[in-house]
Amino acid sequence: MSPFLCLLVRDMKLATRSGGGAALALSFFALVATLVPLGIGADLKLLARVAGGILWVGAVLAALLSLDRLFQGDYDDGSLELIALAPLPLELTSFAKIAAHWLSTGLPLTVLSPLLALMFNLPGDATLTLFLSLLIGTPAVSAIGAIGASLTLSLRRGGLILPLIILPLLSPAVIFGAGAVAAKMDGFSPLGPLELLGAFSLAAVLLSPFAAAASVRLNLSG
Amino acid sequence: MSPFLCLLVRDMKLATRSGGGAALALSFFALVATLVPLGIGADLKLLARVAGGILWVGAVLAALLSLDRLFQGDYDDGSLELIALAPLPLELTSFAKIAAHWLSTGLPLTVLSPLLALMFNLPGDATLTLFLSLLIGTPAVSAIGAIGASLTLSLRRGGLILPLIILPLLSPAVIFGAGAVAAKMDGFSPLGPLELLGAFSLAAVLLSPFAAAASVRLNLSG
Amino acid sequence: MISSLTAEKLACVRGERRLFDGLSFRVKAGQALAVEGANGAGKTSLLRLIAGFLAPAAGTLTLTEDGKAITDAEERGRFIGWLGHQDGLKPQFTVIEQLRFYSQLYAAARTGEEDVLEQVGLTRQRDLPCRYLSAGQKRRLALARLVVSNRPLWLLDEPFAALDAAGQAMIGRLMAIHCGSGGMVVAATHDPLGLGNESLKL
Amino acid sequence: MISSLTAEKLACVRGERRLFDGLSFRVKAGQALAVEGANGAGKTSLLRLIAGFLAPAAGTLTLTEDGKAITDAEERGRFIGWLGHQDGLKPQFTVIEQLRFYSQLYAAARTGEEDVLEQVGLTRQRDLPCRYLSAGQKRRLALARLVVSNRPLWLLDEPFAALDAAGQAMIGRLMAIHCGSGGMVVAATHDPLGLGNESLKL
Amino acid sequence: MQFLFRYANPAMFMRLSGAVLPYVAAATVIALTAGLIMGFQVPPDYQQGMTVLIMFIHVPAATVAMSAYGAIAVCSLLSLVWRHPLSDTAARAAAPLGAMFTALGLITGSLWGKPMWGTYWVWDARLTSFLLLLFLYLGYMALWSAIEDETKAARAAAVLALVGAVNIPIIKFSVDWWNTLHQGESIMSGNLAPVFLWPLLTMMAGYMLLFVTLWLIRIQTAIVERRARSLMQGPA
Ligand code: HEM
Ligand SMILES: Nc1ncnc2c1ncn2[C@@H]1O[C@H](COP(=O)(O)OP(=O)(O)OP(=O)(O)O)[C@@H](O)[C@H]1O
Ligand SMILES: Nc1ncnc2c1ncn2[C@@H]1O[C@H](COP(=O)(O)OP(=O)(O)OP(=O)(O)O)[C@@H](O)[C@H]1O
Ligand SMILES: [Mg+2]
Ligand SMILES: [Mg+2]
Repeated sequence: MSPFLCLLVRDMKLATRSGGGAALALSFFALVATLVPLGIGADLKLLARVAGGILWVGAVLAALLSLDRLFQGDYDDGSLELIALAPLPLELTSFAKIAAHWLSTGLPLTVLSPLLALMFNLPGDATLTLFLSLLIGTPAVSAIGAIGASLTLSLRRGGLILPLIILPLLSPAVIFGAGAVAAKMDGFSPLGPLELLGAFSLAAVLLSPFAAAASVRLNLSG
Repeated sequence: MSPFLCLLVRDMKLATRSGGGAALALSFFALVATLVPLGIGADLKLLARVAGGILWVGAVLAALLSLDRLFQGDYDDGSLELIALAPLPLELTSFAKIAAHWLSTGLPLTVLSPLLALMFNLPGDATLTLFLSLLIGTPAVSAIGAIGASLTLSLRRGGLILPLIILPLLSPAVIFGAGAVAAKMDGFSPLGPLELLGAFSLAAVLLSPFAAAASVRLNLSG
Repeated sequence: MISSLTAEKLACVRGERRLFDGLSFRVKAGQALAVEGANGAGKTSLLRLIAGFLAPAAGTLTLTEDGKAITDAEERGRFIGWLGHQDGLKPQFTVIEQLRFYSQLYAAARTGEEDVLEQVGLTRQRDLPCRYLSAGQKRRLALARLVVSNRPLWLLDEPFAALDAAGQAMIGRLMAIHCGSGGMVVAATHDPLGLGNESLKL
Repeated sequence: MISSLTAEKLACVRGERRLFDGLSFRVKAGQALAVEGANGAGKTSLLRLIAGFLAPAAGTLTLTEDGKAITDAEERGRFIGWLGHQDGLKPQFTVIEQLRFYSQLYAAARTGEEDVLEQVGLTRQRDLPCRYLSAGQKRRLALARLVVSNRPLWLLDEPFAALDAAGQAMIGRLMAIHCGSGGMVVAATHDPLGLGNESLKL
Repeated sequence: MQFLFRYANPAMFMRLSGAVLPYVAAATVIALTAGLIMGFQVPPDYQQGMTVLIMFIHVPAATVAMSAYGAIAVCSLLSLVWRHPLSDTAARAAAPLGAMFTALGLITGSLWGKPMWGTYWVWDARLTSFLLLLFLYLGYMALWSAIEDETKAARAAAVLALVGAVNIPIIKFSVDWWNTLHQGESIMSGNLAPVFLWPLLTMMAGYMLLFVTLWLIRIQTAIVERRARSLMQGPA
């Protein structure tokens, strides 16, 4: 196995093994999707109206939850130093970690979303749009999240400062993603917002490994 | 200073220092309250309808965010063993931690809520109800969250998943709290749900230190 | 005053493995006991047993206070000063804050934090946040905490780790003073304690 | 083949403090260097400088490979085997998984993981998750990882910590073998390395 | 660039800014006073009545709030590329000011919104992106204060500021695309009557000068504080 692949597989193993972030993120997503109807009441029309927005916000928050350990765990136990010395540029290391995070969190969240959409009484075609928008948009969440995670990796309470740093940066994803669902619900084509979402996501995935690598380097000089 | 007070003060210091608890939980709360309208659209009527539910869920999530480190930090760096040997029963230790968490998170969240309610276009009297329900209900969030946090210690080894444990335990708070706001909006008295919330909160605060202490003991025998 | 710690036929099981069995020993006031053994022999486990974090698979542990026998683990904990592998320091707190916290938490009568800092050679770092301490400095602060906690039975897990020669001499001195004033020490270590102590081979 | 590591007039500043200044030394292939000094003298900092985690405040570090001089820190990192204070082990992974991961990550030609486990005496723990390892066993696994990573320049921070007598003998043997086959060792330590090595006093 | 840096060391900065500061401060007072006097002589708007006066404190606050972020981004770039310590100090010093002006823009805007739109807040494109700007400021400041090692904090914050800067136009346009209610561009397009335009421009200049004055003072304070600290620690 190449160093890149080996890192990716290892991160996925860590995420999916007992106590890892993946299951936690999924159940958190489900938790949010269950709590919100409890809070706003059982009006099915109302629920369908808010479904796209709530599920998008829920997915972003759920992904965020496991993001703070993306680099922190390795930093705390000394693995990050060892990984930094491996024959793999830190940019690729960051990319492997982003990919592993998406595969173990973003993708499962996307797969779970139709089920939750059903609970929100979202029509079938809008559910498909939601699914597509999450599929396209969650990589951006992992990528931008990685920047935040690397900036806060030396902080004990990094998990707390992370949302403050990342959520404003992620707001376009929420706007485009939930916007696509809303457009579909209103009978318009969701293509416009989906394209914008795709562009945003692509740019995030391509650029953030560099920002993340820079800030990991910076933190190793502690 | 008595050991109890000294632990409480120390936990609050840790929470408020270096990018610590209160300010960040507050920003998270505000951010969630900003993202949701971005997701579900700008319809003021709709927003007022969902405000109680969204803000309650947002407050719970914001509190949850800082909760998972309630015991974990002390466990990881060996402080928990030292605290366990102090002349303070673990039940009181847990209670001090719950109190510190509420003072540094739940209370500030409650104080911020009217501002966010304003942005959701919630009417004044319903805003007051929201404020009261959070004041009464957030101690339960800290208390029940402490049980989850103490179990998170074994999450590393046992594979228990925090939100799944907490979901059934916290949903009554959300139902009663948001229910009180909804009642007020619909022109009914919010007293019924508020009383139930108060009873729930009291029970949670009185009982959860025992549960938390038990699971800390269990975890120290690792 | 604590007059002795007695272990009778202790056994410890971790996972599927029985680490030791039928272990008996006694430490009297003013004495030190070195626990020796290869890596993985169960030294740390024994200390955790004594501290009450682990329950023994068999056997009893008794602390004698003024002729009264204490067998409850939680109660025993009130007499124990703990120095584990981990130092229990918060990176955010300064050295002196950290020390004051523990002295208040343990409601220790003795409070000369500044003196103790001087004894362990950390006066200069008094106001430095713990995150900046070197490995040995952290260890020294943990030692200061142990002294300040003012407990009769010290449980030390590899006390010499990370310390330079001066630091090792210092901890030897601290242990000698502690024993001299009627305290007890049980230490898991790979190096001799140099206290004229007995030792227990696991 | 790496033939030498040369430091010229190195200076290191941490926070507002200048730890050392004008530090020059050279380690040749097959040699070991012990870095000594009191707690807080800057031993760990020097190792981090060599590994490229810290940038020197002044001075240069040069690695010579077949007469070619390597000064770039990132490039230097490709020749370094690191054994820090922390062991870099994940509690969830078993001993063998952990070792395999590092050998693949370092794309090391040498892959006899099982042999190396035997050398460090962890064959019995092969399938035990790392969380259950004792302090010394963790250290042994970190050593195994160092051997498996197959790098010419070893940087060791207090390599003897937590090891019993047999473990200390073992690491001495491993260092001797490493130097014997043309490797280099720089070790921060409070105990003598026993390799007929030179030493650097900070 | 080298030329610029020669003048951008802390000592030189202290001397230069010390010389300039009194004039900038005086200009600030003059512009703000003049702006206020001119503003109060404006006839009540046929639509808005006297609430139009809020414009003179609202619009410049919003403009300065956004410019301050631009200043931070530029300083961050300088700091990352040329590792210039003074630009770190400058960036850090600008953040609380920017956040303050953002808050001022939000508060005055929503006070204006009540008479104009009948509500303190609407989820409109411009308002929302402006609120997000406040969060960007808060995150930036939180990161600075969370990392205790100053050089580290500076570099981390610089990375964040640049990422945030990339995102600002995206935020602005994405919400534009989403929906809008707020006043469009009117100064540049010449839609504003001259009676309003002149006081507004004067106030704008006053706010800008105020920002510069406060910024200079904050940078100076930071430099002096750093010196005091290293004196206390003494030579090691
Ligand atoms: C909380 C509510 C509000 C916020 C956050 C806000 C924010 C902003 C922002 C960011 C600008 C841009 C400044 C620039 O481009 O330099 C601006 C300009 C402006 N705002 Fe507001 N605003 C709010 C409420 C209002 C209200 C209620 C009115 C009046 C109906 C208003 C009238 C204007 C005008 C006339 C401009 C100048 C536009 C131009 O010429 O470019 N704003 N505001
Ligand atoms: N960011 C910082 N600000 C101020 N001082 C620092 C900072 N980081 C480290 N130090 C100080 O630098 C010194 C060197 O630390 P280092 O870890 O290199 O020492 P060491 O020789 O390895 O000591 P030990 O034997 O205890 O491990 C210590 O005195 C430490 O307090
Ligand atoms: N849950 C578990 N399941 C299986 N084995 C375990 C478990 N927990 C601990 N062990 C084993 O118990 C043994 C004793 O560990 P302990 O930490 O007490 O050893 P130690 O004597 O302190 O060793 P060291 O000198 O390395 O610190 C080790 O061999 C360890 O692998
Ligand atoms: Mg041990
Ligand atoms: Mg060191």
